[in-house]
Amino acid sequence: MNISVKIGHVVLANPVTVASGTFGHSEEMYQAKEVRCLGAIVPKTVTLHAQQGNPPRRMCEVAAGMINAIGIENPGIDAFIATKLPKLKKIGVPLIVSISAHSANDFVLMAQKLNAADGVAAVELNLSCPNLQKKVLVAQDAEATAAVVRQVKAVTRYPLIAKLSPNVTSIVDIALAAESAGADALSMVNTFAAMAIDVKKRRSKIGNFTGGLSGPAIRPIAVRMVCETAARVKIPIIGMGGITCTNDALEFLIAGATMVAVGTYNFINPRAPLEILDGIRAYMKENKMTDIRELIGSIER
Amino acid sequence: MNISVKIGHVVLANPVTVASGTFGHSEEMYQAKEVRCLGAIVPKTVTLHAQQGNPPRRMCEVAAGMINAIGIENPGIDAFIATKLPKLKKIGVPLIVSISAHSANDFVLMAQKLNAADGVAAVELNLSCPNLQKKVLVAQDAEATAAVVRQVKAVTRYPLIAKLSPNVTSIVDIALAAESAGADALSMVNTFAAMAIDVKKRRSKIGNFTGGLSGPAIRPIAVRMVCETAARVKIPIIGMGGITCTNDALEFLIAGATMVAVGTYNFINPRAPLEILDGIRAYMKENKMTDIRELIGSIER
Amino acid sequence: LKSYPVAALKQVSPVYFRLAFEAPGLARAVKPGQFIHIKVSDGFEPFFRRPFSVYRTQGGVVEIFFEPVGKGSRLLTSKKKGDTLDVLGPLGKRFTPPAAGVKQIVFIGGGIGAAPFMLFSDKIKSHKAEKLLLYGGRSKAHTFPMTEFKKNGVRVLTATDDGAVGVRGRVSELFKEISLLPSTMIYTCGPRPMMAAVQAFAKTHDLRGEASCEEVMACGLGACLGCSIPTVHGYRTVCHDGPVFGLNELVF
Amino acid sequence: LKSYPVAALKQVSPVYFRLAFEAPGLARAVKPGQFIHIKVSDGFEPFFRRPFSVYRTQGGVVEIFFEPVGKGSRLLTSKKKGDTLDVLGPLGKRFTPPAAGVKQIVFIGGGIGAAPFMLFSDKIKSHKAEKLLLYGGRSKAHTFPMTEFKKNGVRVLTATDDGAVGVRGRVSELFKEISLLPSTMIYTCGPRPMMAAVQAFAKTHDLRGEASCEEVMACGLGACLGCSIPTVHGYRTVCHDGPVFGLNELVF
Ligand SMILES: Cc1cc2nc3c(=O)[nH]c(=O)nc-3n(C[C@H](O)[C@H](O)[C@H](O)COP(=O)(O)OP(=O)(O)OC[C@H]3O[C@@H](n4cnc5c(N)ncnc54)[C@H](O)[C@@H]3O)c2cc1C
Ligand SMILES: Cc1cc2nc3c(=O)[nH]c(=O)nc-3n(C[C@H](O)[C@H](O)[C@H](O)COP(=O)(O)OP(=O)(O)OC[C@H]3O[C@@H](n4cnc5c(N)ncnc54)[C@H](O)[C@@H]3O)c2cc1C
Ligand SMILES: Cc1cc2nc3c(=O)[nH]c(=O)nc-3n(C[C@H](O)[C@H](O)[C@H](O)COP(=O)(O)O)c2cc1C
Ligand SMILES: Cc1cc2nc3c(=O)[nH]c(=O)nc-3n(C[C@H](O)[C@H](O)[C@H](O)COP(=O)(O)O)c2cc1C
Ligand code: FES
Ligand code: FES
Repeated sequence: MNISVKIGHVVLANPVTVASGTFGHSEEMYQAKEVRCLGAIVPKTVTLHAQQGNPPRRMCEVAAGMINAIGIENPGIDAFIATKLPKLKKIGVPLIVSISAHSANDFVLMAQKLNAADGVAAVELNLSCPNLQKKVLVAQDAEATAAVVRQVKAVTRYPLIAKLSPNVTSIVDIALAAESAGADALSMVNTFAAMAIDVKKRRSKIGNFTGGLSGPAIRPIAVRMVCETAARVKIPIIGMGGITCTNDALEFLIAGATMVAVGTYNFINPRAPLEILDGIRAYMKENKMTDIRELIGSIER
Repeated sequence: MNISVKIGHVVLANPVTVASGTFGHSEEMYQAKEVRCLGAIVPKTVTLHAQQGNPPRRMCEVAAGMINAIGIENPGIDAFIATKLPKLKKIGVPLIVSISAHSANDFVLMAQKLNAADGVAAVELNLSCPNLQKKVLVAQDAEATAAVVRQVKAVTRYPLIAKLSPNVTSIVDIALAAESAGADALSMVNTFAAMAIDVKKRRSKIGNFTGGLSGPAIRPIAVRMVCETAARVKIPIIGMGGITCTNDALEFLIAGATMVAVGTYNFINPRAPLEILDGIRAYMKENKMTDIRELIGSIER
Repeated sequence: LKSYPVAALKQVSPVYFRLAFEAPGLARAVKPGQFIHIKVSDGFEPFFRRPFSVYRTQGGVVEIFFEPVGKGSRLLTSKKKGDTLDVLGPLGKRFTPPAAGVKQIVFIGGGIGAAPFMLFSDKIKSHKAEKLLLYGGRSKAHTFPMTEFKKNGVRVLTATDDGAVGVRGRVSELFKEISLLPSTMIYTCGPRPMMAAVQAFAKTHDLRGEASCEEVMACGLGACLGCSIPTVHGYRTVCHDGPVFGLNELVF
Repeated sequence: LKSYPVAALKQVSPVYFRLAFEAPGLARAVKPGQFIHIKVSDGFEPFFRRPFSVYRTQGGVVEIFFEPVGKGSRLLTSKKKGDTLDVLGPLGKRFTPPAAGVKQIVFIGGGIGAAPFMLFSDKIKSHKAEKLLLYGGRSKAHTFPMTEFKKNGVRVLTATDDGAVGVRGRVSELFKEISLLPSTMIYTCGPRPMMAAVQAFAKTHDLRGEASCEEVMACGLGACLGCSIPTVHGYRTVCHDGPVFGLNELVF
């Protein structure tokens, strides 16, 4: 059974990965040999300079999901490369490094730093970052998305993944812009801008006022976006949004995603990615499929 | 305690209503005297001509919500006015008539027919309808929204409510367009474009392929949209999206909605609107509020 | 929309359960073929209510007969005496009572589809017609406990897929076992392919009949228009226009 | 991430429960102050796991001591022998064991916050220091059953808001009852206002101490960075950098 997939020129052993910001490689939970079973891992987004993140409360539970406003707490790209990357490299699983910045220039700078580093399989652009010229995020503007992708693509030596925001009128337009600017793949989707209110205190439950909704609640919207986009782009899609089990992952693959990423549900079942990997194999066997490409995009349209 | 609210020049006794397409005035469940307790009721959207609706399956359950693609099954405005309106009028509760059309002209035609009818308190424009010039819905385009609102406003004798779609990059932009075109109020939000896949059959669970997500799953996004919009427009907002209980309704009111509408949850608890009305009164009493305006938009920003 | 105290839950076969609850008003009001809409959990899992036919009423007690097939129906198997059950109903259109001139009544039920015929046969005990139940089940485990039907004067013919009980094969195997009368009235409930076969059979023999349909339901009240199925008159809601339809109205 | 069989659930006061489950590996591994992360429901209601301190280990049995305050903890009160419990852990940073030279150990606990001190006092039974527990509860119902602490050689002083047990008032009323020593080590766990008072008290008297914090948790593993609280070093995760922090590190 062939379940390997390609992102740009990189071949990954299987289509299961994790969503940025949701995967803790905690020794208590995982042994390196288990993490190595995944197709790739994606650590939390890194920015040019260290960020301390947003004030608490940084998250709350909602129906079938959560809202978070972590604020990309991270040590900055230099510290990441110096101290985190070596440890991640040692696991021996392909590593997709997620980066974000406040300008195309900073994105380019970070991509160059990663060029000089070792042990990176691909770079993911977290485009849910402010767009200095406009009031919307980069990922909410086709031109801004294309500009960042084009400039990073010009310098990076890695396959480039553009991570899209679902907070848009037409995600297909943004996806097409990223594709034509040279993105090798798309990650879809990031969180939905959302909030929850403490009615006793009459204030937001989130320190940052608003946050991002993730988890099973958003899956039907994410699947629709992936399905719509897969029909229009040629590059592979890493599908995510509320995946908790094999069935959920299959929805994305059938809708047209080439890979699937478990996000929020890692917090509830850290073994979900491994269970899903087994589950996909079992489903293919049961349905007499020998190549994952028979599954990808197999929805009856 | 004053809990009456105003939509245009119409005063409604309280801020609780129901969302279009979700309220059955079934004699088994309700007595007219109970329905009369609500601030208003909103029957299912009516179109110019009768529509038979979409092929089954028209809906499915998902985590904390449902997907529907009913396809605005309705008898057409003439039959509505002739046979349904008289019965609805008899209940004695303010009636908000929801209309939709494929062109601004048809919207105007329907508004004129309603002008000639009796027993209408306000008109709601369901703008989640195809926009003939473009590939997006009217509600996804600020100009198209403004155009429809402006033309209907020019003819209608009722307060005009624009019902917005959440499938947009910036709902504030659409809201501002509707407001400046003369809308007296906004209904926010309609359903999120979504889908669910039957992985055994590898096909959509919905006959229409995609449908609209509603229910508690979407509430955090809907509350955020209402909160954002309420800070920017002067006209009242009817907030909806996943309201199931008093607490949920309070979130919308505190975020800035002037009224709240129960949608999907009518299907699970048909008494939810009445319970919420009682609950709002109790909350205000507990918090020593004497006017609903102390509650509306009371969030600490 | 009422809360009723659960009276008893009983497993009556390897796959079937009976759940009884005290609901005198409902017991009085419900007609054969109508259903109730139950909120099976306290939260959103599952999200919709679940529809069940009324199986029987005895005094003020209402009973449903069910098979746990998924999340919702499985939750019902953990109900116990003293719990409460949040119920909407009775809902939907009833089976039309057989006219006085009907000489033969044939119930045709597949699996759990026989449930509404118990209440129906209770209510027409005094009707003089010959009464038959053609019953199809997947296996022995999926056959109804039939003594109660027999007590109601209903002759039961059974077919199972594996032949473990009655004739081997589909319920349609049983059609040839009955001698039809011109006034024969058919009532059927079960899987769609079975009802399609019954429709064809009735057409061939020019018999009148009614069929009770199933569809996933949200409101159960005719409000959402989500449970529509195609009929010769266009789309009709199972919950409000049905679940009982004229056999000829259905489009398979 | 393991499934453990539930051994027993016991209600030990009007508001407190003890839940025991068989988890020999966990029982061996867990250190005082560490917690476990429990999936309380099979579905998404509630969505997150729930963190609980380990109260005690006896042989291969691990116990938590809890108060049902919401949806998640209430679900735990319906667990019974034979059920399984889906548990992550042990997680987080332990209380630092008191150095040999410490002559007095003062546990200061508010409400359910006393739970981790039971395991702690079990583990340092042989330590020669004087041991005290200053305990604050809302009412009689909210006081711990103290005999087990006493068996561990811990002198217990109690304050309740209504004075029903011990002194009337906050736990800080008890500060004046103790004669401090220069080597006194303080360990505290409870509501934030209480811990703020303890921090101030320790500062005044120049005492060392540690505090165990609570925050809503998602992963419990340091992965999501969602449970961060402000400390003098910046934001730190309660689940991974804590829950035990140096008393002086906390910013109230
Ligand atoms: C009018 C009416 C009367 C009914 N009477 C009875 C009865 O007396 N006894 C009984 O056991 N069942 C009855 N049913 C069926 C019962 O409602 C379903 O079995 C139940 O809703 C399944 O819920 P679940 O959560 O257990 O299964 P799910 O997890 O929701 O689904 C399990 C499987 O059942 C299918 N399914 C779910 N709901 C329905 C439905 N409404 N119709 C057809 N297939 C469905 C699903 O597609 C899936 O394959 C009736 C249905 C209707 C519409
Ligand atoms: C490290 C740690 C150890 C703990 N040890 C114990 C213990 O031994 N025994 C025990 O009974 N409880 C303990 N708790 C608290 C326990 O986790 C919460 O009471 C529980 O998660 C509440 O869940 P719920 O679904 O019942 O309540 P919810 O419905 O989630 O909330 C009810 C109320 O409790 C508040 N709340 C919820 N979670 C927390 C939390 N983590 N911290 C503070 N307030 C919260 C909510 O804001 C709300 O006001 C511990 C918490 C932490 C972080
Ligand atoms: C706590 C948390 C932190 C996240 N941090 C990041 C991040 O740093 N970078 C990023 O691109 N996405 C981040 N995300 C978004 C996820 O990667 C994912 O796109 C989203 O949560 C949807 O998937 P899910 O529903 O499976 O979680 C974060 C999500 C959560 C819940
Ligand atoms: C079955 C169904 C039918 C609906 N029909 C309409 C409609 O005809 N017109 C309309 O404007 N909105 C319609 N809606 C959208 C609701 O009015 C409401 O905006 C949306 O469902 C969000 O609220 P909720 O989450 O409380 O349901 C429908 C929703 C559902 C679930
Ligand atoms: S279930 Fe709503 S119309 Fe039938
Ligand atoms: S709960 Fe995730 S970092 Fe603490």
